[in-house]
Amino acid sequence: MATENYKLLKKESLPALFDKLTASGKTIYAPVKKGEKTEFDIVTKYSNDINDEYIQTVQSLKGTVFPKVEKLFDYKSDKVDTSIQEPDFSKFPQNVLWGLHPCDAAAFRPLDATFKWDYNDEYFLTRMKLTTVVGLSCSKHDDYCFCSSVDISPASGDGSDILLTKNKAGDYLVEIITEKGQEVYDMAKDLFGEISDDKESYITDVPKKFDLTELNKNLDGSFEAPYWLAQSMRCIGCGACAYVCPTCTCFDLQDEGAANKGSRIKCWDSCGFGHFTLHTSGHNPRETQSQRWRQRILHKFSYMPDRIKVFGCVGCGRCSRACPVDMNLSEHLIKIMEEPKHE
Amino acid sequence: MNEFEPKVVAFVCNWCTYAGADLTGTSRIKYAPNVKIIRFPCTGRIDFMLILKAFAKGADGIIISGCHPNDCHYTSGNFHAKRRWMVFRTMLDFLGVDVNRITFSWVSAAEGARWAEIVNTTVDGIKKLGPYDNYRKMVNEETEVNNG
Amino acid sequence: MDKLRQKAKELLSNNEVQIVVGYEEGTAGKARPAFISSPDQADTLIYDERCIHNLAVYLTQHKLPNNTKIAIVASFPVMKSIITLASEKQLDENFINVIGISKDNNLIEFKDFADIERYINQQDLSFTPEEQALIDKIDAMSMEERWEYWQNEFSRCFKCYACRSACPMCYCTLCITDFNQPQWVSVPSHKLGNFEWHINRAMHLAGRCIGCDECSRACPLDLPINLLTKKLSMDIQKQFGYSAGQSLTEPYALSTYKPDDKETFIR
Amino acid sequence: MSNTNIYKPYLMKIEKVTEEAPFVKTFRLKFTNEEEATKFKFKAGQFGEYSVVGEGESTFCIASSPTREGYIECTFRETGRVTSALANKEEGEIIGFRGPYGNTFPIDEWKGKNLLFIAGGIALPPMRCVIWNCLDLRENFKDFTIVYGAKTVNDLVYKHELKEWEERPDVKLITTVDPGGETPEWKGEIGFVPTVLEKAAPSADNTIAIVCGPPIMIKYTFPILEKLGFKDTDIFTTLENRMKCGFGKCGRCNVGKVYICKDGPVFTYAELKKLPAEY
Repeated sequence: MATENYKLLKKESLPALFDKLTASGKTIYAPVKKGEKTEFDIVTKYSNDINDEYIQTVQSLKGTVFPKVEKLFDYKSDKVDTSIQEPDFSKFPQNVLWGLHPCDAAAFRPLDATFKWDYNDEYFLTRMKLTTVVGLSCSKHDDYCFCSSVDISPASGDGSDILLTKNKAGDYLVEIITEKGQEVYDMAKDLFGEISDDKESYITDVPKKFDLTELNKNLDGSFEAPYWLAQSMRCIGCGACAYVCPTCTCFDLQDEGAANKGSRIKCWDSCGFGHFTLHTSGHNPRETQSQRWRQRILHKFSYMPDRIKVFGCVGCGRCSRACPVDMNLSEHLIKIMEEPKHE
Repeated sequence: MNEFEPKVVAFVCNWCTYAGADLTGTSRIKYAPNVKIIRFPCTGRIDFMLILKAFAKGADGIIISGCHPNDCHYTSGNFHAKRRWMVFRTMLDFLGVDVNRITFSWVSAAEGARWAEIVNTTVDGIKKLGPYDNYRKMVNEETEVNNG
Repeated sequence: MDKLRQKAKELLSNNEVQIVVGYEEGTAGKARPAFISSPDQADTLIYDERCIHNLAVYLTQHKLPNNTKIAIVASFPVMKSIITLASEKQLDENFINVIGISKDNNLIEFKDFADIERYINQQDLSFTPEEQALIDKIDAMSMEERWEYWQNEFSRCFKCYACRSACPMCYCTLCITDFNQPQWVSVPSHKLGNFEWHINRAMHLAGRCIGCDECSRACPLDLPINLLTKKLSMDIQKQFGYSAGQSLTEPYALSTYKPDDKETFIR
Repeated sequence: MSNTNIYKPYLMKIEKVTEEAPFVKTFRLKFTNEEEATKFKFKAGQFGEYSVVGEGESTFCIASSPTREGYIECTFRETGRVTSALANKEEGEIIGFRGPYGNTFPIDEWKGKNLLFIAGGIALPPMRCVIWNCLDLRENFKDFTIVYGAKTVNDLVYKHELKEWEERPDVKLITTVDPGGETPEWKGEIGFVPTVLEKAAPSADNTIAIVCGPPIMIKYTFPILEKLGFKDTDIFTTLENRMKCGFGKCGRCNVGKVYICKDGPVFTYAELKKLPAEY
């Protein structure tokens, strides 16, 4: 716990900063109070509804780089000719994601790794390139949070371009992490000051529930383990966990429109749905919910680290909060750790 | 400015209304050309999704018509349909869909003039209501979201 | 609670049933569905006001092994669900032991499904003033306002289908949304796709919905979609005098008709 | 832009449609864009995503040999939404194609060996690519045996090519139909593929076996090959799973850690044995 030097962004300066961002053509997403909950929404101005003390939103900001419905291209077609019109990538929005927690900022790594795995998904990468992430360290957490267990700290700047930490006075200690962050700073230099403070003293302590490396080892050879069935008994097979997850990338490709005119669309899908892997022949490789639950866990904690060198979980706890039947991910992972290792 | 010419889709049963519409033609009664007729075996076959699909594909108004009660070729198809429309109309109204854009009617094979009258009044009604912009806006929404 | 555990233990040790579907303590102070298969686990069963899930959903999920006798902890909505499912020939009475729980948390013994039917019909089955108020609020809006209201709500939906999965009446093995020849419901979760989906859900549950509100409770985005089916339930009760979950034998409202059904809009 | 957008299909003109069997058609496809045509390269075993705009995409192998340049061919059975739409397309119309994706058969490593092809039903098309590829390089290989079976005589695909192979002195072709599927004129074998294979008992010595067929056929064929003395590293097959993207992102086709679209579709039996039972 040491005192260090930070840039200072005073609470009073926020309206001016938001105005500058908006004026420079940025779309700002910020956590906004909605009744008892806080959700990310587009804002053009700073307002008191913007909540910097929320624990977690229901939905992540995954949709800003991997929209729930994304048009890939338009087509026109007649008997002898077909043409394809791609979107204008240069017109994709320049987003500033304001005040998301370090877990969410870290979630862009697995997304990036998946969409870059040997084949570059230009849609995702362009959106990512145009996105500036302003993270906010966590002052609070709840029982569902387990970022520290997946090696992410509630004060981590990994994935953020700028990291904010709220101090006792309600002002922000600012760390400029990347060039993109520097650009925002340069744009509004006069709004920032200097301060010496102890950042760690404002950060909540998220208890570590399990060891990630150990878990990963434990999952090796767990394919036939009996716990998949036991754990998935109450799972009702909806896609809530996947859709609120900031790192889930499964998608579907759909054509919409008529034979002569329409578009091809990429939209979210979930490995939890029964028909996700169904063949036309009627054969289904992942026929039961336990197989699909296993796929979900193994994909995030075994396949992804193995294949693209990044874990598919950031410990935000959204899946567990959203689950209608309390399929608590960290609880299940702890149970897996307690099981004898399967060979 | 050209007058707005609504697109109206008519879902009709084979035995009564379609035959009735035929009679309108053979009787040389003129009626609004805005209507596109789709023939079904029975009103009982008309799934509510077909109405939504018609709106989604650009219809401004819809006519659903079949045999008068007790005249159904299959005895009870129109009675079942009637219940379904009673419930579906409640649903649409609750969701804020303009139910005035949907005309339900019974037109028998002998009522050629009545068919013309139903089509004409429906088309006139839709002309007053204007194009169904609300539905159009909903259908076209995804393009706005993604490139905005 | 002790009586419930005792009952579960009894059923399991006598091998009258092989699995008891009930509730257990979940995480972060929530209760959750539990599957108890041995008498010594029965002490983890709980029942209190947090036990809100409609457990009847597990009766049609084909997860429980075949030819297994199941006991199910049944709150009032679960009983109504069981009656509806039974009237639709989805349940085999011989394999289901219903441990009823009354509104004041006492165990109720049921001999058979007909016994449940009798019990249900002794209770107050009218819609609560709160339910009526929610519907009235929307009914009071203008058409444009209603359209805006639902468009806003539907635009938030991301089609996780938690509403479908949590509903005991949604037991089709191939849901209309999974059907692509023809593609009845637009797959992506844009406004049109969501609109089509929610209308389909409501229409397919019209007259079958027993009003447990599990759909909107399961919804991670808190969409008030229970109001759609509730509105239809009220309408069907008013127009046809039929309510779901109250009769084992009466055909469901949209599978039948009366020649004198009164409507006001057919020309 | 066209080179960077992985979701954008090539536009292909249907040059020729061949009716192979009931509900089975072969399309010969040509690039509409010359530049794309010259750049396009693929190898035996790879697959692609074929699409009809307005309906969607469907995954199948490229059925023509990379040695036959200037076009690709695909053979498909009309089963779902996209294949039905494809089947309605006529010569001269345009369809979409993305690819090639996946790994390939290591044909270069098979030099100097005997080749044994075993296929069932609609699984001949993915193998046809390899067969023609190897036949076009015939001098590189020794004995060349093809065992092919289908439910009925009518269901045999590539009938004209079967005839061609039958007549070639340097190819041994065994065709069979399931019992009850024969016609009075049928001169081939009658019986299931594994049974016919066992009876034919091809030598495992210096031989590579390439197997492709419905799961049930594969299941019974592998043990027979092993009994005949084939090493599991010398038995090749090609797997399929439901896919949307074809490049390891959509999350459907993985079998454990292995992605059929990127690590497959071609696997040896030795590799298959290591995969969890999820395909």
